[in-house]
Amino acid sequence: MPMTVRSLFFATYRDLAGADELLVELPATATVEDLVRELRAARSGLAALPPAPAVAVNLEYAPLSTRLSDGDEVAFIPPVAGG
Amino acid sequence: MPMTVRSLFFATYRDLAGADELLVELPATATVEDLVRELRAARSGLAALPPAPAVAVNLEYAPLSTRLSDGDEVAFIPPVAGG
Amino acid sequence: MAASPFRVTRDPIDAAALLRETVAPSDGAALLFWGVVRNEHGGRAVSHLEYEAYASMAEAKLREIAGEARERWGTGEIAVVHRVGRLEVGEASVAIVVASPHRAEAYEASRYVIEQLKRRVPVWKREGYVDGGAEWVPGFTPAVEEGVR
Amino acid sequence: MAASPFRVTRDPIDAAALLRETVAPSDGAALLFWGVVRNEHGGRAVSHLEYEAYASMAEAKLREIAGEARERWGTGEIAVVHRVGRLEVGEASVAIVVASPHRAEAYEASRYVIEQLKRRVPVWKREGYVDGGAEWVPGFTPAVEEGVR
Repeated sequence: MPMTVRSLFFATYRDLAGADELLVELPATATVEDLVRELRAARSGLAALPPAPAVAVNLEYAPLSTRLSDGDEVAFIPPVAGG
Repeated sequence: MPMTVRSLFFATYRDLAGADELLVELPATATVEDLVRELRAARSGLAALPPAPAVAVNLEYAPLSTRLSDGDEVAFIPPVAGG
Repeated sequence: MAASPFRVTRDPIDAAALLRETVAPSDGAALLFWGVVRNEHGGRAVSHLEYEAYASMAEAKLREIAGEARERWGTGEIAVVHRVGRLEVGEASVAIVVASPHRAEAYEASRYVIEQLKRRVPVWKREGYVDGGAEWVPGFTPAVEEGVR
Repeated sequence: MAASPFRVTRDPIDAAALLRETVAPSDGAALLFWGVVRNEHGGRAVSHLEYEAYASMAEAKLREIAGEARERWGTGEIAVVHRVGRLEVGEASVAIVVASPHRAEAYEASRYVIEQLKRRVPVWKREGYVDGGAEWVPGFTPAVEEGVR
Protein backbone atom coordinates (compact mmCIF):
# COMPACT_ATOMS: atom_id res chain seq x y z
CA MET A 1 0.00 0.00 0.00
CA PRO A 2 1.49 3.34 -0.96
CA MET A 3 1.86 6.11 1.60
CA THR A 4 1.87 9.89 1.49
CA VAL A 5 4.43 12.15 3.18
CA ARG A 6 4.44 15.93 3.55
CA SER A 7 7.66 17.47 2.28
CA LEU A 8 8.50 20.97 3.57
CA PHE A 9 10.93 23.36 1.92
CA PHE A 10 12.63 26.37 3.48
CA ALA A 11 14.80 29.27 2.34
CA THR A 12 16.94 28.33 -0.69
CA TYR A 13 15.24 24.93 -0.98
CA ARG A 14 11.86 26.60 -1.17
CA ASP A 15 13.22 28.71 -4.01
CA LEU A 16 14.20 25.46 -5.80
CA ALA A 17 10.88 23.72 -5.10
CA GLY A 18 8.80 26.73 -5.97
CA ALA A 19 6.58 25.72 -3.05
CA ASP A 20 6.55 25.57 0.76
CA GLU A 21 5.17 22.11 0.81
CA LEU A 22 4.56 19.12 -1.46
CA LEU A 23 2.60 15.94 -0.82
CA VAL A 24 4.50 12.96 -2.20
CA GLU A 25 3.21 9.43 -2.70
CA LEU A 26 5.77 6.68 -2.08
CA PRO A 27 5.89 2.89 -1.84
CA ALA A 28 5.30 1.58 1.69
CA THR A 29 8.96 0.69 2.28
CA ALA A 30 10.43 4.02 1.16
CA THR A 31 13.28 5.77 2.96
CA VAL A 32 14.28 9.42 3.06
CA GLU A 33 16.75 8.63 0.30
CA ASP A 34 13.94 7.37 -1.91
CA LEU A 35 12.00 10.56 -1.28
CA VAL A 36 14.99 12.70 -2.22
CA ARG A 37 15.45 10.71 -5.44
CA GLU A 38 11.76 11.02 -6.25
CA LEU A 39 11.74 14.78 -5.68
CA ARG A 40 14.92 15.44 -7.67
CA ALA A 41 13.37 13.60 -10.61
CA ALA A 42 9.84 14.96 -10.31
CA ARG A 43 10.39 18.72 -10.39
CA SER A 44 12.95 20.47 -12.53
CA GLY A 45 13.87 23.02 -9.84
CA LEU A 46 14.50 20.26 -7.34
CA ALA A 47 17.07 18.60 -9.60
CA ALA A 48 19.40 21.16 -7.96
CA LEU A 49 18.67 19.78 -4.48
CA PRO A 50 21.84 18.11 -3.11
CA PRO A 51 21.69 14.30 -3.35
CA ALA A 52 22.21 14.13 0.47
CA PRO A 53 20.50 17.19 1.97
CA ALA A 54 19.96 17.58 5.72
CA VAL A 55 16.47 16.34 6.46
CA ALA A 56 14.24 16.28 9.52
CA VAL A 57 11.52 13.69 9.94
CA ASN A 58 8.80 14.75 12.37
CA LEU A 59 10.98 17.58 13.82
CA GLU A 60 14.14 15.49 14.32
CA TYR A 61 17.20 15.34 12.09
CA ALA A 62 17.23 11.95 10.41
CA PRO A 63 19.70 10.08 8.19
CA LEU A 64 18.89 9.22 4.58
CA SER A 65 18.40 5.59 5.54
CA THR A 66 15.40 6.46 7.75
CA ARG A 67 12.27 4.48 6.84
CA LEU A 68 9.25 6.69 6.30
CA SER A 69 5.67 6.17 7.46
CA ASP A 70 2.39 7.42 6.12
CA GLY A 71 1.76 11.00 7.23
CA ASP A 72 5.37 11.80 8.13
CA GLU A 73 6.47 15.42 7.93
CA VAL A 74 9.79 15.53 6.10
CA ALA A 75 11.56 18.90 6.13
CA PHE A 76 14.45 19.76 3.83
CA ILE A 77 16.87 21.88 5.85
CA PRO A 78 19.35 24.07 4.00
CA PRO A 79 22.41 25.17 5.98
CA VAL A 80 21.05 27.03 9.02
CA ALA A 81 21.85 30.65 9.82
CA GLY A 82 20.00 31.64 12.97
CA GLY A 83 21.14 34.08 15.62
CA MET B 1 51.14 75.50 58.01
CA PRO B 2 48.66 72.78 58.99
CA MET B 3 46.17 71.40 56.48
CA THR B 4 42.72 69.89 56.69
CA VAL B 5 41.61 66.69 54.95
CA ARG B 6 38.15 65.17 54.68
CA SER B 7 38.06 61.57 55.83
CA LEU B 8 35.15 59.43 54.60
CA PHE B 9 33.99 56.19 56.19
CA PHE B 10 31.85 53.49 54.63
CA ALA B 11 30.11 50.31 55.77
CA THR B 12 31.95 48.64 58.68
CA TYR B 13 34.39 51.53 58.95
CA ARG B 14 31.52 53.97 59.34
CA ASP B 15 30.21 51.79 62.15
CA LEU B 16 33.66 52.13 63.81
CA ALA B 17 33.91 55.89 63.21
CA GLY B 18 30.35 56.58 64.26
CA ALA B 19 30.29 59.11 61.42
CA ASP B 20 30.24 59.31 57.60
CA GLU B 21 32.86 61.97 57.52
CA LEU B 22 35.46 63.65 59.77
CA LEU B 23 37.56 66.73 59.11
CA VAL B 24 41.10 66.14 60.33
CA GLU B 25 43.85 68.73 60.79
CA LEU B 26 47.36 67.49 60.01
CA PRO B 27 50.85 68.93 59.67
CA ALA B 28 51.71 70.08 56.16
CA THR B 29 53.97 67.11 55.38
CA ALA B 30 51.56 64.39 56.52
CA THR B 31 51.02 61.13 54.65
CA VAL B 32 48.06 58.73 54.60
CA GLU B 33 49.89 56.71 57.22
CA ASP B 34 50.00 59.76 59.53
CA LEU B 35 46.29 60.27 59.05
CA VAL B 36 45.55 56.63 59.91
CA ARG B 37 47.69 56.92 63.06
CA GLU B 38 45.95 60.14 64.04
CA LEU B 39 42.48 58.66 63.55
CA ARG B 40 43.21 55.43 65.42
CA ALA B 41 44.39 57.49 68.40
CA ALA B 42 41.73 60.18 68.26
CA ARG B 43 38.51 58.17 68.40
CA SER B 44 38.02 55.08 70.47
CA GLY B 45 35.94 53.29 67.82
CA LEU B 46 38.61 53.90 65.22
CA ALA B 47 41.23 52.14 67.33
CA ALA B 48 39.76 49.04 65.67
CA LEU B 49 40.60 50.36 62.17
CA PRO B 50 43.34 48.16 60.63
CA PRO B 51 46.78 49.82 60.78
CA ALA B 52 47.00 49.53 56.97
CA PRO B 53 43.46 49.91 55.59
CA ALA B 54 42.75 50.35 51.89
CA VAL B 55 42.47 54.07 51.27
CA ALA B 56 41.51 56.22 48.32
CA VAL B 57 42.77 59.77 47.95
CA ASN B 58 40.62 61.89 45.65
CA LEU B 59 38.85 58.82 44.19
CA GLU B 60 42.00 56.78 43.50
CA TYR B 61 43.45 53.96 45.58
CA ALA B 62 46.64 55.25 47.20
CA PRO B 63 49.41 53.64 49.26
CA LEU B 64 50.02 54.64 52.88
CA SER B 65 53.13 56.57 51.85
CA THR B 66 51.04 59.04 49.80
CA ARG B 67 51.64 62.69 50.76
CA LEU B 68 48.42 64.54 51.48
CA SER B 69 47.45 68.07 50.47
CA ASP B 70 45.03 70.53 51.99
CA GLY B 71 41.45 69.71 50.98
CA ASP B 72 42.14 66.11 49.97
CA GLU B 73 39.27 63.64 50.21
CA VAL B 74 40.56 60.51 51.89
CA ALA B 75 38.18 57.54 51.89
CA PHE B 76 38.62 54.47 54.05
CA ILE B 77 37.57 51.47 51.99
CA PRO B 78 36.61 48.26 53.80
CA PRO B 79 36.75 45.06 51.71
CA VAL B 80 34.41 45.68 48.77
CA ALA B 81 31.36 43.52 48.03
CA GLY B 82 29.60 44.92 45.00
CA GLY B 83 27.74 43.00 42.35
CA MET C 1 0.02 30.89 32.60
CA ALA C 2 3.50 31.60 31.23
CA ALA C 3 4.35 31.23 27.55
CA SER C 4 6.83 28.51 26.62
CA PRO C 5 10.38 29.67 27.30
CA PHE C 6 11.37 28.55 23.77
CA ARG C 7 9.64 30.45 21.06
CA VAL C 8 9.75 31.78 17.55
CA THR C 9 7.85 35.01 17.15
CA ARG C 10 7.16 37.86 14.75
CA ASP C 11 6.93 40.35 17.64
CA PRO C 12 9.77 42.51 18.99
CA ILE C 13 11.50 40.84 21.92
CA ASP C 14 10.87 42.30 25.38
CA ALA C 15 14.15 41.87 27.26
CA ALA C 16 12.80 42.96 30.65
CA ALA C 17 9.83 40.61 30.47
CA LEU C 18 12.05 37.71 29.46
CA LEU C 19 14.36 38.33 32.42
CA ARG C 20 11.37 38.55 34.76
CA GLU C 21 9.86 35.29 33.61
CA THR C 22 13.17 33.40 33.77
CA VAL C 23 14.86 34.50 37.02
CA ALA C 24 13.82 32.62 40.17
CA PRO C 25 14.41 33.63 43.82
CA SER C 26 17.28 31.13 44.08
CA ASP C 27 19.17 32.77 41.20
CA GLY C 28 21.96 35.24 41.83
CA ALA C 29 22.57 36.19 38.23
CA ALA C 30 21.17 36.05 34.75
CA LEU C 31 22.96 36.53 31.49
CA LEU C 32 21.09 37.87 28.48
CA PHE C 33 22.56 37.32 25.03
CA TRP C 34 21.01 39.87 22.72
CA GLY C 35 21.72 39.30 19.04
CA VAL C 36 21.08 42.38 16.91
CA VAL C 37 21.01 43.21 13.23
CA ARG C 38 24.29 44.87 12.19
CA ASN C 39 24.57 47.55 9.55
CA GLU C 40 27.35 45.74 7.72
CA HIS C 41 28.35 42.21 6.68
CA GLY C 42 31.38 41.17 4.70
CA GLY C 43 31.98 44.77 3.68
CA ARG C 44 28.45 45.39 2.35
CA ALA C 45 26.09 47.88 3.96
CA VAL C 46 23.05 46.01 5.26
CA SER C 47 19.66 47.71 5.48
CA HIS C 48 17.63 44.88 7.03
CA LEU C 49 17.34 41.12 7.47
CA GLU C 50 14.47 38.75 6.75
CA TYR C 51 14.41 35.79 9.12
CA GLU C 52 12.56 32.59 8.42
CA ALA C 53 12.21 29.53 10.66
CA TYR C 54 10.81 26.04 10.70
CA ALA C 55 9.10 27.17 13.88
CA SER C 56 7.87 23.91 15.41
CA MET C 57 11.25 22.24 14.99
CA ALA C 58 13.19 25.35 16.00
CA GLU C 59 11.29 25.51 19.28
CA ALA C 60 11.92 21.80 19.91
CA LYS C 61 15.65 22.22 19.18
CA LEU C 62 15.92 25.27 21.45
CA ARG C 63 14.35 23.26 24.26
CA GLU C 64 16.76 20.40 23.60
CA ILE C 65 19.83 22.67 23.59
CA ALA C 66 18.73 24.46 26.77
CA GLY C 67 18.21 21.08 28.46
CA GLU C 68 21.75 20.06 27.54
CA ALA C 69 23.14 23.31 28.94
CA ARG C 70 21.18 23.04 32.19
CA GLU C 71 22.30 19.47 32.68
CA ARG C 72 25.93 20.22 31.94
CA TRP C 73 26.30 23.40 34.02
CA GLY C 74 23.53 23.12 36.59
CA THR C 75 22.04 26.50 35.80
CA GLY C 76 18.53 27.68 36.59
CA GLU C 77 15.89 28.26 33.91
CA ILE C 78 16.85 29.12 30.35
CA ALA C 79 14.66 30.95 27.86
CA VAL C 80 15.29 31.57 24.16
CA VAL C 81 13.23 33.71 21.82
CA HIS C 82 14.02 33.96 18.11
CA ARG C 83 12.35 36.52 15.92
CA VAL C 84 11.26 35.99 12.33
CA GLY C 85 10.13 38.37 9.63
CA ARG C 86 11.72 41.63 8.61
CA LEU C 87 14.14 43.21 11.11
CA GLU C 88 15.79 46.58 10.78
CA VAL C 89 19.36 47.39 11.85
CA GLY C 90 19.59 47.50 15.66
CA GLU C 91 16.60 45.22 16.25
CA ALA C 92 17.12 42.04 18.25
CA SER C 93 16.87 38.79 16.31
CA VAL C 94 17.49 36.49 19.25
CA ALA C 95 17.49 36.70 23.04
CA ILE C 96 18.86 34.01 25.32
CA VAL C 97 18.42 34.31 29.08
CA VAL C 98 20.30 31.95 31.35
CA ALA C 99 19.42 32.35 35.02
CA SER C 100 21.76 30.75 37.52
CA PRO C 101 22.55 30.59 41.22
CA HIS C 102 26.16 31.47 40.29
CA ARG C 103 27.56 33.52 37.45
CA ALA C 104 30.40 31.38 36.06
CA GLU C 105 27.96 28.70 34.95
CA ALA C 106 25.69 31.28 33.34
CA TYR C 107 28.51 32.44 31.05
CA GLU C 108 29.39 28.91 29.98
CA ALA C 109 25.81 27.87 29.39
CA SER C 110 24.91 31.05 27.49
CA ARG C 111 27.85 30.60 25.17
CA TYR C 112 26.88 26.97 24.56
CA VAL C 113 23.29 27.87 23.70
CA ILE C 114 24.17 30.53 21.12
CA GLU C 115 26.85 28.37 19.48
CA GLN C 116 24.54 25.36 19.25
CA LEU C 117 21.64 27.52 18.08
CA LYS C 118 23.76 28.63 15.14
CA ARG C 119 24.65 25.01 14.31
CA ARG C 120 21.37 23.13 14.66
CA VAL C 121 18.28 25.33 14.92
CA PRO C 122 16.39 25.58 11.61
CA VAL C 123 16.41 29.33 11.05
CA TRP C 124 17.55 31.18 7.94
CA LYS C 125 18.17 34.77 7.05
CA ARG C 126 18.24 36.84 3.91
CA GLU C 127 20.23 40.04 3.96
CA GLY C 128 18.84 43.13 2.29
CA TYR C 129 21.52 45.58 1.16
CA VAL C 130 21.51 49.36 1.18
CA ASP C 131 22.52 49.35 -2.51
CA GLY C 132 19.62 47.02 -3.34
CA GLY C 133 19.42 43.28 -3.72
CA ALA C 134 19.16 40.57 -1.12
CA GLU C 135 20.93 37.29 -0.47
CA TRP C 136 20.49 34.23 1.72
CA VAL C 137 23.27 34.17 4.29
CA PRO C 138 25.44 31.02 4.08
CA GLY C 139 25.01 28.86 7.16
CA PHE C 140 26.02 25.68 8.95
CA THR C 141 25.07 22.26 7.65
CA PRO C 142 23.55 20.50 10.67
CA ALA C 143 25.27 17.25 11.63
CA VAL C 144 22.93 14.31 11.12
CA GLU C 145 23.96 11.14 12.86
CA GLU C 146 23.55 7.87 10.95
CA GLY C 147 21.45 5.33 12.80
CA VAL C 148 19.84 7.81 15.17
CA ARG C 149 16.29 6.82 14.45
CA MET D 1 21.62 64.11 26.16
CA ALA D 2 22.38 60.58 27.40
CA ALA D 3 23.16 59.84 31.04
CA SER D 4 26.68 58.62 31.81
CA PRO D 5 27.00 54.91 31.01
CA PHE D 6 28.56 54.36 34.47
CA ARG D 7 26.23 55.13 37.30
CA VAL D 8 25.20 54.39 40.84
CA THR D 9 21.49 54.82 41.40
CA ARG D 10 18.70 54.24 43.90
CA ASP D 11 16.22 53.54 41.07
CA PRO D 12 15.32 50.12 39.66
CA ILE D 13 17.44 49.27 36.63
CA ASP D 14 15.71 49.35 33.24
CA ALA D 15 17.34 46.56 31.21
CA ALA D 16 15.68 47.45 27.91
CA ALA D 17 16.65 51.13 28.15
CA LEU D 18 20.24 50.21 28.99
CA LEU D 19 20.45 47.93 25.94
CA ARG D 20 18.97 50.65 23.74
CA GLU D 21 21.41 53.30 24.89
CA THR D 22 24.45 51.02 24.54
CA VAL D 23 23.99 49.13 21.26
CA ALA D 24 25.17 50.92 18.09
CA PRO D 25 24.32 50.05 14.44
CA SER D 26 27.76 48.45 14.00
CA ASP D 27 27.13 45.97 16.85
CA GLY D 28 25.97 42.43 16.17
CA ALA D 29 25.46 41.41 19.77
CA ALA D 30 25.18 42.68 23.30
CA LEU D 31 25.58 40.75 26.50
CA LEU D 32 23.73 41.85 29.62
CA PHE D 33 24.96 40.63 32.99
CA TRP D 34 22.09 40.97 35.44
CA GLY D 35 23.04 40.47 39.08
CA VAL D 36 20.05 39.76 41.29
CA VAL D 37 19.40 39.37 44.99
CA ARG D 38 19.24 35.68 45.93
CA ASN D 39 16.99 34.27 48.63
CA GLU D 40 19.84 32.38 50.27
CA HIS D 41 23.49 32.86 51.20
CA GLY D 42 25.75 30.44 53.03
CA GLY D 43 22.74 28.43 54.11
CA ARG D 44 20.81 31.39 55.57
CA ALA D 45 17.52 32.60 54.15
CA VAL D 46 17.96 36.18 52.92
CA SER D 47 15.05 38.60 52.88
CA HIS D 48 16.76 41.64 51.34
CA LEU D 49 20.07 43.42 50.82
CA GLU D 50 21.11 46.97 51.59
CA TYR D 51 23.71 48.27 49.16
CA GLU D 52 25.93 51.22 49.85
CA ALA D 53 28.52 52.82 47.56
CA TYR D 54 31.15 55.50 47.49
CA ALA D 55 29.31 56.71 44.44
CA SER D 56 31.75 59.19 42.89
CA MET D 57 34.65 56.75 43.11
CA ALA D 58 32.53 53.76 42.10
CA GLU D 59 31.49 55.52 38.90
CA ALA D 60 35.12 56.45 38.17
CA LYS D 61 36.25 52.84 38.73
CA LEU D 62 33.48 51.45 36.54
CA ARG D 63 34.58 53.77 33.75
CA GLU D 64 38.20 52.68 34.23
CA ILE D 65 37.34 48.95 34.18
CA ALA D 66 35.15 49.34 31.09
CA GLY D 67 37.96 51.22 29.36
CA GLU D 68 40.35 48.36 30.08
CA ALA D 69 37.87 45.83 28.71
CA ARG D 70 37.21 47.81 25.53
CA GLU D 71 40.90 48.24 24.89
CA ARG D 72 41.68 44.58 25.51
CA TRP D 73 38.83 43.02 23.50
CA GLY D 74 37.90 45.76 21.06
CA THR D 75 34.22 45.75 21.97
CA GLY D 76 31.72 48.51 21.37
CA GLU D 77 30.24 50.62 24.16
CA ILE D 78 29.98 49.30 27.70
CA ALA D 79 27.52 50.52 30.32
CA VAL D 80 27.36 49.59 34.01
CA VAL D 81 24.66 50.55 36.48
CA HIS D 82 24.89 49.62 40.17
CA ARG D 83 21.97 50.06 42.48
CA VAL D 84 22.15 51.17 46.10
CA GLY D 85 19.62 51.18 48.91
CA ARG D 86 17.30 48.38 49.95
CA LEU D 87 16.73 45.63 47.39
CA GLU D 88 14.33 42.73 47.71
CA VAL D 89 14.96 39.18 46.52
CA GLY D 90 14.81 39.04 42.71
CA GLU D 91 15.67 42.71 42.18
CA ALA D 92 18.72 43.56 40.09
CA SER D 93 21.67 45.03 41.96
CA VAL D 94 23.91 45.45 38.95
CA ALA D 95 23.57 45.48 35.16
CA ILE D 96 26.49 45.37 32.76
CA VAL D 97 25.90 45.74 29.04
CA VAL D 98 28.73 45.02 26.62
CA ALA D 99 27.87 45.77 23.02
CA SER D 100 30.15 44.34 20.38
CA PRO D 101 30.48 43.77 16.64
CA HIS D 102 31.14 40.08 17.45
CA ARG D 103 29.93 37.89 20.28
CA ALA D 104 33.08 36.11 21.50
CA GLU D 105 34.61 39.41 22.64
CA ALA D 106 31.41 40.42 24.42
CA TYR D 107 31.57 37.30 26.61
CA GLU D 108 35.20 37.88 27.55
CA ALA D 109 34.74 41.56 28.26
CA SER D 110 31.55 41.06 30.29
CA ARG D 111 33.22 38.48 32.47
CA TYR D 112 36.18 40.81 33.02
CA VAL D 113 33.97 43.72 34.05
CA ILE D 114 31.98 41.76 36.65
CA GLU D 115 35.09 40.13 38.13
CA GLN D 116 36.94 43.45 38.38
CA LEU D 117 33.85 45.21 39.72
CA LYS D 118 33.79 42.74 42.59
CA ARG D 119 37.48 43.36 43.31
CA ARG D 120 37.88 47.13 43.03
CA VAL D 121 34.63 49.07 42.95
CA PRO D 122 33.77 50.62 46.35
CA VAL D 123 30.36 49.07 47.00
CA TRP D 124 29.24 47.20 50.10
CA LYS D 125 26.22 45.17 51.04
CA ARG D 126 24.50 44.19 54.23
CA GLU D 127 22.35 41.09 54.17
CA GLY D 128 19.03 41.09 55.99
CA TYR D 129 17.90 37.62 57.06
CA VAL D 130 14.45 36.12 57.15
CA ASP D 131 14.99 35.11 60.78
CA GLY D 132 15.98 38.68 61.68
CA GLY D 133 19.36 40.34 61.98
CA ALA D 134 21.62 41.73 59.31
CA GLU D 135 25.32 41.42 58.51
CA TRP D 136 27.84 43.11 56.26
CA VAL D 137 28.91 40.65 53.57
CA PRO D 138 32.67 39.93 53.63
CA GLY D 139 34.38 41.28 50.53
CA PHE D 140 37.62 41.67 48.60
CA THR D 141 40.42 43.87 49.86
CA PRO D 142 41.31 46.04 46.86
CA ALA D 143 44.93 45.80 45.75
CA VAL D 144 46.70 49.12 46.28
CA GLU D 145 49.96 49.51 44.40
CA GLU D 146 52.85 51.16 46.24
CA GLY D 147 54.25 54.14 44.40
CA VAL D 148 51.21 54.68 42.21
CA ARG D 149 50.79 58.33 43.04
